Parts: sequence; C-alpha cells; structure tokens
Amino acid sequence: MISPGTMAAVRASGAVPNSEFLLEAEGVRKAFPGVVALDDVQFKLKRGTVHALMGENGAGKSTLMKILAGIYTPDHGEIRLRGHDIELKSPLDALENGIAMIHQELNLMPFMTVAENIWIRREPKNRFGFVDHGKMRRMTAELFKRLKIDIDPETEVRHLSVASRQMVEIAKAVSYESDVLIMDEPTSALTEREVEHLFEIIRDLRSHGIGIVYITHKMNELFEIADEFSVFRDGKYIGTHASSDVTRDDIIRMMVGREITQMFPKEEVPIGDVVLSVKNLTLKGVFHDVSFDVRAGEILGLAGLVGSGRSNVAETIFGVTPASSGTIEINGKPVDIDSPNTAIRNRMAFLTEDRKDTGCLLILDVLENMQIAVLQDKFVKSGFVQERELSRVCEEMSRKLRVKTPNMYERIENLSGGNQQKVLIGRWLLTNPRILILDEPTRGIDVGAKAEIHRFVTELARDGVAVIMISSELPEVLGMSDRIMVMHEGRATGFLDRAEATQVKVMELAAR
Amino acid sequence: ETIGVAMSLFDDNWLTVLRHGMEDYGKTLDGVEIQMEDGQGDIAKQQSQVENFIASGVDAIIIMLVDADSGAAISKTAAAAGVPLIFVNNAPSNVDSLPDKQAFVGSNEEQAGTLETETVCKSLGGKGSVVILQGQLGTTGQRGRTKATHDVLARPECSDIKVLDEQTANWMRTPALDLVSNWLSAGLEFDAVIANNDEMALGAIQALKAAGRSMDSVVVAGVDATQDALTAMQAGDLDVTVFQNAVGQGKGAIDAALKIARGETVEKKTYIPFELVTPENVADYATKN
Amino acid sequence: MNTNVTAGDTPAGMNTTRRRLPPELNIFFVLIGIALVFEVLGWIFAGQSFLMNKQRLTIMILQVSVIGIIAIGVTQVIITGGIDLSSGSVVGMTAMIAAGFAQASTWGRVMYPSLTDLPAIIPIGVGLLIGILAGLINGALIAYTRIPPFIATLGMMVSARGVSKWYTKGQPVSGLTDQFSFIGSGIWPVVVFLVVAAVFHIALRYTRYGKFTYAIGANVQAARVSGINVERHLVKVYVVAGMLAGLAGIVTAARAQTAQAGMGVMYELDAIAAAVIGGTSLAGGVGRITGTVIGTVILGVMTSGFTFLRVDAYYQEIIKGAIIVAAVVTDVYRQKKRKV
Amino acid sequence: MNTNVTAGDTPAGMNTTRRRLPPELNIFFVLIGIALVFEVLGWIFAGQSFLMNKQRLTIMILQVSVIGIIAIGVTQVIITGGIDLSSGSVVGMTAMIAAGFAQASTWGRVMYPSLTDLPAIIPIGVGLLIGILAGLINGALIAYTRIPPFIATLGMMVSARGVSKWYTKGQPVSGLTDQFSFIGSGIWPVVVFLVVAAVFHIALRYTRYGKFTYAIGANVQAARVSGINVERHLVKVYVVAGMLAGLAGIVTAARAQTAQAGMGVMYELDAIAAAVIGGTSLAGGVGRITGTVIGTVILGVMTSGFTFLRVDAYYQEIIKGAIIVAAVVTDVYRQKKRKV
Ligand SMILES: Nc1ncnc2c1ncn2[C@@H]1O[C@H](COP(=O)(O)OP(=O)(O)OP(=O)(O)O)[C@@H](O)[C@H]1O
Ligand SMILES: Nc1ncnc2c1ncn2[C@@H]1O[C@H](COP(=O)(O)OP(=O)(O)OP(=O)(O)O)[C@@H](O)[C@H]1O
Ligand SMILES: [Mg+2]
Ligand SMILES: [Mg+2]
Repeated sequence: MISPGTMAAVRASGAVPNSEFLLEAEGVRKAFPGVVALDDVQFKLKRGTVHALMGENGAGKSTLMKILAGIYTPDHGEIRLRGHDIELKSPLDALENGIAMIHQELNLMPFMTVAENIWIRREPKNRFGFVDHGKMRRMTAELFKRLKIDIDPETEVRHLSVASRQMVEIAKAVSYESDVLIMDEPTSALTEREVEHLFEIIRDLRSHGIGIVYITHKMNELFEIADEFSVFRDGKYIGTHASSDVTRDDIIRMMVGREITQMFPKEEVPIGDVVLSVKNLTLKGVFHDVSFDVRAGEILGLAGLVGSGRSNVAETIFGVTPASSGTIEINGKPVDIDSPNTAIRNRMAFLTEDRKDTGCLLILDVLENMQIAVLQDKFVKSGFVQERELSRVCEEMSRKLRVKTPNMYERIENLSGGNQQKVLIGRWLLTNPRILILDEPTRGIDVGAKAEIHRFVTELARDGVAVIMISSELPEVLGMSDRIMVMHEGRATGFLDRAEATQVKVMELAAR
Repeated sequence: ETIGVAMSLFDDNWLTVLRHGMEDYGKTLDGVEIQMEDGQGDIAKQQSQVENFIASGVDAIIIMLVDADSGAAISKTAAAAGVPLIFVNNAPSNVDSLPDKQAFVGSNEEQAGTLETETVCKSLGGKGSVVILQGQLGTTGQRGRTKATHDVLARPECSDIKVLDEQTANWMRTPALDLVSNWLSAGLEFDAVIANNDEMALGAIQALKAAGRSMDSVVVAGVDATQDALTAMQAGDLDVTVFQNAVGQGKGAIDAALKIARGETVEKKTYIPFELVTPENVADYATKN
Repeated sequence: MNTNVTAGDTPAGMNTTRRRLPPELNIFFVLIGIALVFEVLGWIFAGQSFLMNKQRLTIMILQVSVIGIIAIGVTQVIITGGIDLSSGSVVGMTAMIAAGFAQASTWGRVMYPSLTDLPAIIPIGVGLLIGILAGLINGALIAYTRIPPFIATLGMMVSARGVSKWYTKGQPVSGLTDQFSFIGSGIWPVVVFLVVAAVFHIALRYTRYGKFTYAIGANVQAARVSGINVERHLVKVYVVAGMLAGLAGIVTAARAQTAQAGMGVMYELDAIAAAVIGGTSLAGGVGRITGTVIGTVILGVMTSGFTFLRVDAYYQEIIKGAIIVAAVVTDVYRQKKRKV
Repeated sequence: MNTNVTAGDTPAGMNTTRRRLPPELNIFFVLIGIALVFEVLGWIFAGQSFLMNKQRLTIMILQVSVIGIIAIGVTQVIITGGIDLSSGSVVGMTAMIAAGFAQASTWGRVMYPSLTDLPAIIPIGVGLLIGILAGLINGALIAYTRIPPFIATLGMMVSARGVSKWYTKGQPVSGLTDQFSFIGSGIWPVVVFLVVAAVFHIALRYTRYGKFTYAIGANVQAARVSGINVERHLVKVYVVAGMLAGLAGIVTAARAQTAQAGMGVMYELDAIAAAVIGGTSLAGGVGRITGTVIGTVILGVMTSGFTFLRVDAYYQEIIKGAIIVAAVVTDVYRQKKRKV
C-alpha cells in the first residue's frame, strides 16, 4: 500500500499511472450500531464515464461514497486508486488524491460568501500572504462563467435558496479539478432547467476523462446521463450494467426486488366543497395577490421554477411567515393564521421542503420526531403523554410507511435521507389533517417509496383531505394533480386542469 | 490533634498573613495538625466546610467568618456535634451568648474605620472634602469600616468634612485605580481618600500620581498595614493605615482551640485592638505583617 | 400493487435494549469511580472509610442541594438550547427578600417591624414569586426580543446582584423564625432537592412540557413548524428555572439562618457544570435530570473527599478542575466506545 | 439549452449593499447613543460635558483594555462555536508567575532572589508562555477528547485560579521593575489593546487562519469535508486565546505594579459579554473584532459614566444589567428592521 501523500505527489507531478479503473472498492464492509450499512460491496469506476449508483433509501450508497471521500473508514475492504491500494484517512487525503464529493446534505458555511465557501482552504494569497479577495472573486466569476452559473460570488450563502446552494456545491466540487467526482443526489433540489444545465457540465467533465459517480433516485436521469450503473440493496452489491442494456423496470426490479407497476396511482375521487380558500394573499416583497381554492378530495399541484415563491406561499398559509395582506378561509370561515400553532388547530399539516432545517429534530429519535406535532391536541392527558398508546400508533405508522430503521429509538440523523422524509410524513399523517400541504414530498425518495407516498396522498384525497402539493418534478405534478397552479416570480400565472395540463403548457406559464 | 481552619477567603492580603500566622504557629506545636479550607467568600460553602470538618472528626475548628450573622447557625452546628469552635477576627452575631466550648478571638471592624478616619479628620483640620473607597458591598469589613467612617465624620469636630462620593472598588487595586481616575476626570476635588483597605488606597495613589497630583496635597488612608502599604508609607505616598495583629490573632485562636479541646476553660471574648500606623511609627511595623 | 417491500422488515422494537441503557449510566460509573478512589485513599492516608460514614454521606449531598436545585432548572434551560447565568444572583436576591419576611420579632434589627413572626409560608411564597418574576423577565426577553439567552440572563445576573446589595444597603437579614429556618435544617434541603429532581425528571420524560422542551432544543424551527408555541414555552421554561432559583434562595437563607447580598455568587457556574457533567449538551436537545443529579453529587463528593483526605486547600482547586475535566473525558470516551 | 440559472434569486445588487454596511454599525450607534445619554445627563446633573474631556476619554478605554485584550481572544474562540471560561483565571495565573520574574532587587520580599532586575522581556516571555500553555491544554482537550469547550475551560478556570493561590500561598508579588511596569503605565495598555485588535482584525478577515475560524464555527462538518484539519486549527485558536489572556495578565500586573491571586476574577464574563454585545454569536460562525472593540468600549463608557454622574453604588449594578440588555435588544431590533 502506498501512502495518500505519495499518491498525491504522483498526481501532482502529472505522471498519472494508467490502469483500467480509476477507482475501485472491493469487499467493503461498514457497520453502524444496529445496522450493517455495507456488506462486502464492490464498486469500480472507469475514467471518462458517468457511473450511476442506484438503490433504495438506506441501501448504503451515501455510506460507500463517504468512505471513498475519506469521511468514514471502512471496517474492512480495499480501495484502489488508479490500481494502487490506498487508505484514505481524512477528507483532505481524498481531496489531495483527486476525489471530490458533492454531499447529499448541503455542506456550506451559511455566514460566508459564495466565493469564500468555494475556495476555503485554497484561498488565493497576495504577496504579503494575505487572502486576496479580489482574485478570489475573479476566480469565482471565471468558474461560474465556465459553468454558466449566475450567482453573485459576494452573496452570503445563507441568503441563497436551496437550489442556488446546490449549484454552489457543484461549482465547489468542480473547482477541485479532481479526477473523480462523486455526486450524491445533486438534482434533488433542482428543477428541470438546472438539471439540464448540470448535465451539460457533467458531459463536459466526462469528455475530459473525469470519472463521475452519480447517485439519483430519478430514473429518467439515469438514462440521460449515465454510461453504466451499479445497484445496491440493503447494503449488498447486486450488480453492474451498462445503462443501454436495460429497461427502467429491470432496474427497479434490481433495486426493490419486485415490480412497481404504477408510478402515479392517481384515482379519480369525488371532489367535495371548498375547504381552503386563499384570496389576494400577499407577503410584501416575496409574492403578491395569490388566490386559489382547494376542495375536499382535490389535489392542487403548485408548479414553477426555483424561486418562484411556491414555498413562500405554503409557508404563509401555514403561518410560518404570516401574510402582510389577503385572507385565508377555511370551510368558508375567515381565519387569521398567525402561527403554525393556529394552522394545526385548524387541522392543517405542512411538510416543509428542507428536512434538515425545518423538519427533523436531528438529535432526537424516530419516535420523538414522529410524535411531536400530534402532541398539540392528542395523546396527552392532564399534561402527561400517553406513551404506550402513542408509541403503538407511531410504530404502526412507521410500519405502514416502511421506515427503515433499527428501531424507534434510533436518532433520526442516522437514518438515510429518504427514511427521514418518511418519518416526517408520518408526523403529519398522525395529526389527521383536513388540509395537507406537501412541499417537495418525494425529494430524495427512492422509486419504491415514492410510489408508496403517492398512494398515501391518493388515499388521503379519497378520505376528503384537501391536498396542496409543490413539486419541481413535472411528471409528479402532472401525474398527481387534479389542478395545477403555476407560479412565476411571486405571482400565480395560471391554472391548468388535469385534462389540459402538459409539460409544455406548464413550462410556458412558469417561464413567462 | 487536628484543627480545622475555615477561612473566609484566601486571596486577600491581610487574611493571607493571618493564615500564614496560624500555619507557622501550628508547625511549632508538636502533634498539632492544621487543615485549611477556603470559603471563597460564600457562607454556604463555609457552612459545609464546617460540617465536613465535623464529619472528618477534627478536634477543634477555627473559623474566620465570611459574615458575622452566619455565625449563629455555625455555632449551633458545632455545639450539636460537641466540637470546640473558635471564631477568629470576625465576631459572630451571637458573640455575647456563645455556647460551651466556643470562644472568640479577634477585633472589631468598626475600630479600624474609626482610627483611620479620626486621623484623616485630624490632618485635614476638620474641614475639606473626602471620597470613600468601599470594599465589596455587603461584606462585614465594608459595612463596619464604612459605618465607622461616617460616624466619625458626623462628629462635631469633623462635621465640616464633606463626602463627595463613595463607591466600591471590591477591595482591589486596579478597580480603585480606575475609580479614582474617573473621579479625577469628573473634576472632583478632594483632600483625602479614605479606603476600606490598603490595596484600594494604593490604587488611589497610583491614580493620583498618574493625574499629576502631588502626594503632599492629599491624605490617603487605608487599613491592614500590608507590606506594600508600609512601603508606600515610607515613600511618603500613603499617610494612614491601621495595623491589625494577624499573627497575634491567629496564635490566640489556636491556643484557645487547643485549650478547649483539652478540656480547659478560656476567655469567651478576646479583643485584640487595632493599632494606628502613620509615617511617625511606620518603622515599628515594618516586619510585623 | 405488491406490498412486501424489504424496508419495514427490521421490526421496530428489536433493539429496544438500547433505550434501556440510559446514557447517564456512564457518568454514574464515573461517580462510583471517584468515590472508590477516595475510599481507597481514605484507608491508606486517613485510616478510615470514606463512604461508611452516615454523617458524611449526608453532607456530601446536603452541601450541594442548593446547587442541585438550581441545576435542575438550568438543565431544562440548557436543553432548550439556552443558558441561565442569573441563577446564582437570583438565589441571593430571593434569599434577601424572602428573609425580610421571615424575621422573628425577637431580633434587634428587623426590616419590617410590623411584619415579624409571619408563618413560613409567606416568605416562601414571596421567594418563589421573586424567582418567578426574574424567570419571567429572562424568558420574555429571550422569547420576544430574540436576544441571546446569554445576554438576557447576564443582564439579570448583574441586576439581581445589584438588587440584593441595594435591598438592605448591604446589611444582612438575620434573626429568622424557627419555622422558616426549619426548611434548611437537618436533611431537609436534601429532601427538597430530591423531590424537585423527581418531579422534573417526570416532567421532562413523561409530559408534553418535556417533549416540547427537547424539541425546541433539537431544532427550534422544526419545533415551530410542528405547531409548538416556542415563545410561550420558552417563557415557561425560564419561569421554572427562576422559580427553582427562588426555592434555592429560600433554602440557602433557611440553612444559614441569615441572608446576605453575596449569597449564591458563582452558583450558576456550578449548576451549569453539574448539568454538563451529567451529560446535558450546551447545544441543546440533550440532557436528563438523573444526569444532573449525578453531576451535582460528583461536585459534593469531591468537596467532602478533599476535606476528608486533608488535601491542602491550595491544591484542592487545581485538582478539582482536573477531576471535572477527567470525569467528562471518561464519559465521552466511554460513550464513544459503546457506540462502535 | 438555456444557460442562466435563476439561482441568484436575491438580486445580487441588494446583497452587495448589505455587505458594505457592516453589522457592527448598529452596535456602534448604540454606543454613540449611550454616550450621548451620559452627555445630556452630564449637563443636567453635573453641569459639565461627559465626552469633551480628554482624560476621561482615555480612562474609558484604559480601564477596559485588559478586558478588551482577552475579549479579542475570546471572540475567536466563540466564532469557532466554543467558549473560554478560563481567560480571567489565566490572567491571574500569568500575572502571578510573570511578576515573580519582574521583581526589583530593592524590594524586601522577592520570590527568586537570584532572579531580580531581569530585563522586562523575560517576565513578558514567561507570561506569554504560561498563557500559551493554558491555551494549549484547553485546545488539545477540546479538539482531541471532544469534551465540550465549556467543561474544558471551566476545568482550566478552576485549576488556574488554584495555581495563582498556590503559587505564592496567597502572598502578593510586588516591587516590580520600572521597565516591566512601563507596559502598564500611561496609555500603554490602550496601545497594546488597539494593536492586538488591529492584528486580529486583519488575521480574521484576511488570512486563512481567519477563514478557517469562521468556517469551523459556521459548519464544522463542512469545514472538515473541505479538508480543514479542524482539530489542529482549534488548538491554534485556543492557544491564541491563551496567549492573549497571558498578555492581559502581564498588562494587569504591570498596571497595578503588583500581582495578586484574585486578579482577573470574573473577567471572562466581561470579555464574553463584550464579544456578544459586539455581535459575536455564541452559536458560532459570526463575529468581528471591530464589534468586540465596540462592546468593550460600551462597558468602559458605562463605568466611567456612572462615576461621572455619581450614581449610587447600590444602583450601579442594577442599571448596568439593564443597559447591557437594552443595548443588545436595540441592536437586534435595528438589525431586524433593516432586513425587512
Ligand atoms: N452515522 C450513522 N450512524 C448510524 N447509522 C447510519 C449512519 N449513517 C448511515 N447509517 C445507516 O446506514 C444505512 C445506509 O445509509 P446511507 O445513507 O448510506 O443510505 P443511502 O443509500 O444513501 O440512502 P438514501 O437514498 O436515502 O440517501 C442506513 O440504514 C442508515 O440508517
Ligand atoms: N434572499 C433570501 N434570503 C433568505 N431566504 C431566501 C431568500 N430567497 C429565498 N429564500 C428561501 O428559500 C426558500 C425557497 O423559496 P422560493 O421562493 O425560492 O420558493 P420555491 O418557488 O418553492 O422554490 P424552490 O423550488 O427552491 O422551493 C424559501 O424558504 C425562502 O424563504
Ligand atoms: Mg444517501
Ligand atoms: Mg420550494
């Protein structure tokens, strides 16, 4: 085995040895308390290819990638870089050896500027040894120009939307000019336009001989960008194939171990009375004059580009950011929703788009995460929580949602992203809402679970729940909604009925 | 024999002299072991230290009270356990009704304030203006000494002396330095500084010097007669301080403790008087504290 | 549609054992370890047992009861992600004010000559009210003006200390009635401490109050979106902390049979230390009353142990600092080991 | 294919203006406000100007220079998301030890009779070294054992205070050489403070050291995956904080021309308060030296102002607490307003 330092030096000298595979992992095992995340898996990445990694939530994809990026050390197993055994002891080792990674959870410093975030540890210095902010800005601008990203390098990251942050992460990873670029669900926060744009970047990198690992739950992306793909299931390696050789159903079968016949199990259910009526809702400087009705049993889809204000409308309806003007009526009665507390009392539920910031109680366990909202008015007797009853209900819910967790007492931060999402959905379903607002409900969710969630939404609609669903995945919006409201720059630009809605029509309204 | 000594505070100059006095005297006695605890100015802590002494089975306890009024409770605790208890320096509020096996050896805080203020009054000729530097507010020394200062200034012969301001400098030199500097910058014109202790008096001297005041034009008084203070007095900066016989009090306390522990009787109250120190007699005190 | 997805097949409940091993077990072992070290050293240097002494066992807890009572309130505050620097000063302030209503007519200098020999319930009520008021101010400032808890409670710390000094211009308040002093006599402070601990152990684990406290500390935004009225809950938590500091002030005054402006100085640090030693995380969301009780007892055992072994006072602090660090290092290390 | 991603959805121009208006401007206005209040009250009650007095302006800063020097170190520590409770005790410890090497042979009771009249550089070097050592222990404990900074520095706080008491068994160390005392004379402490402030202002904003400090505080996970050696950097930051506490100890001893075991007690709180008033967030990632300097000066202005107006000592603390809270409330409120 040669040391990471030696490899780094070799790489720096430009005399990069040739071998068939850029990066190989073999016999890798990694266990966490209560879970074997990876069990004797292998993975081989060729240069100049995009290699997709597929698998259900919790299959171990991110764990393997984190091992390759030097964040976790495997319990055992070998990693070979350009044919040489290597031991990656820290992220720095990985970076110096030309392995860069875009993490599934965003990893930026909110109070620092975009430029500072990108060049951290590699800041250009002037001749006095001080950081040269001017040069740093120019370097960022250049990078952004090359990647065709339009973000001000001087903005503090905390002011950026999730999508913009994701683009910054991508730019940062690219800036390392590494040979191996790992992308863990880079598009989960992006809309079609940015996705296309990202693919352009990826193709360019691939043509320069860079090997790219690409993790996604979006099947269509796989066929568009990946050359080959590997599938993991329950921490085990299932197989590797060229993406041209297989069909979508084959892959799903490999991942899930069964067929998934119906992607959007939309059911026609009788539409009832207007449950939620929003009139001229305005949040100064953010969105204006938004009006719409949602009826019992109806699913209203909200479509639009990133930053069009869909999430803001949802937040305002739920009382997170109370409106500056306009009215909200529930069952025909005007209500003043000044806080989420009031919203819940009016039997609303709201699954937020950013599960890390506004969803998960990361350090608490699955049970506590699931029960927190329902405690507002149920399962509490004279202040005391009815633990046994509540645990039973929560366990039932997590079984129904197929949450993959060692037990209900596992910290939610140890769950894979998709499973976290399921717990949060469970949190809201427990409250038995009449109005359900879902903001990107299937972000980062695997195909099996996605179908599962869609089925739930359908069932709720059948039970007469009024649903508002925000999604950046057009097929999802088109597939699930009875009606679609399209937003553009803080205004509702149009409504489309299920029958008339098409991808093209939505995009026209969204980009107007 | 083991004697547990509960001191109110370790980081105070005069108390350090008292502490060392006891330790040194203890070493000269055969078979006597002294165990010191630092109450850090907290009466509850001190109370617990006494209880811990009792649990550890010491033969007698000497206590320098954080506050006079907490003496009653401690007195009760020791009496209940039958362990001899000597109050040193700071008299408990129940000093006139001490139970068996308990006694007091020490001084009266007010006397210190009285001595220093009388001298200041005399050197000002009964008129002028003064500022008062108080110790940490609420402590026995601050209360007793400040009260005595006011009492003296209320006497007819000193009634022309005006108190311009009184503030706390927490017994310490730097806060006193800052405080007096602030006073000077506010244009306060005073003829004397009466400080609750020497450290603060020394801080005042530094401030006055920094502001260019001639040290002859202002009377500075402190209490304790610490080494630094005596040096300052010899240099002509400090005008008045008050000597309190730390070594004498410590020795007296240990002797009393041993006597009671051996079943002998002792005086219930022993007052060791303060002594005035001025440039005239400073030489006599050079090595005493 | 097919249903048997592989996902839910780890039955929930498989690993319930993990919950049954509470994290404060580690620090409990540390406590036992420290006690045993003193026991062994006791036989070697003092020729007697450290632990087999009923009187000492009582004192160990007695002397930290007041710290413990505060620490329980502070633990809740820290779980919400806040901090309370004012508890020590509030102890002093309530001690002074409560004692003013607890004086016996036989005493020479009473504060309120017409209000002597009152039943103990009155000064106790007054003390608790003062504590609640202080907590209310802290809580309201933190919840509604959004200033950092550090600053709000620092302000209260400085101001409350000022109030204690100003209240009687530094004079101690003594000559308290026997009825009032009773709460501080014998092992009553220990009883108060343990009852309070039991009550809040239950409150934190089995009530909605507790669940909300943890949720706010874990992620305040998520807690808000989940419908918790974060502001109102924070006020409650600080009020509870204030009330417990008030209770601690009453016990302190009753125990010393006097109240003084300097009472409770730096207790806030000991209380926070007890909580953190006991596993409460200053980042919020994590902490248990049992841990805090153990942390408090560790402080008490150290104090008694030092006196017992006649450790020179000059060294006590140096060693105390080192033991606090070592205790937490051991805890962290053990927890890490168990995790892997 | 369309190229311009809509990402920069907050118009870029708006943000640049935000950048150009530094956040500490708010607290600067608060400072001005406080000073003006004293100015007006001065004319009313004292018949003179508060600010138009060169001497007072010097003292305002002079009396908080030592707090300021510590606060600069503490600011960096807080930016990393940590805390340093030991700074006050380290001031005391270094003052004692450094002063031992700064005694003049003319003094009666010197600690090291063979080491008198040494050039000032030696005690200064010793003091800085002691500070660095304390910081090294803090940093190493925090970085490598992963115990909370609160506990590590609390341990150091207690131990260092113990060391100061033990070092000379409570005796003050006096009779310092003129050369040594010089650093504490006149406005030299202010000069030291401002030079240190300038150096670390630059270090935090224009060096990698600074960038790493902010990065760790803002998101330690992100810092780690960006290849920063978090542990090594944390050690550096605590060493710097220790060194500055050491420097503060030297200045304190030089200024008082003596060293005493009780020096620096509670300075850590003032230092943290100065940093937090100046806008440093205890959650990490946010803070600036300029803000800390302003926070420090606010503390100084208050002290001078109280003496100037001859506010009764018994009320000073009550008011001081309220002003600290009000200053930060104003700051938070102004910042919120500007945001909308
Ligand atoms: N730090 C950790 N501690 C404990 N368990 C963990 C930890 N990280 C991951 N796991 C567990 O390891 C398994 C694999 O997780 P991983 O994040 O690799 O899944 P994934 O394939 O990336 O899923 P997703 O598609 O949802 O992102 C999961 O069961 C998860 O709960
Ligand atoms: N300048 C900004 N400062 C702070 N937060 C912002 C800013 N701009 C957007 N956000 C936040 O980012 C999130 C996304 O809001 P946006 O208006 O982009 O909603 P959207 O149309 O749903 O877009 P997306 O598809 O990204 O969710 C919201 O929570 C919003 O508050
Ligand atoms: Mg993943
Ligand atoms: Mg959104």
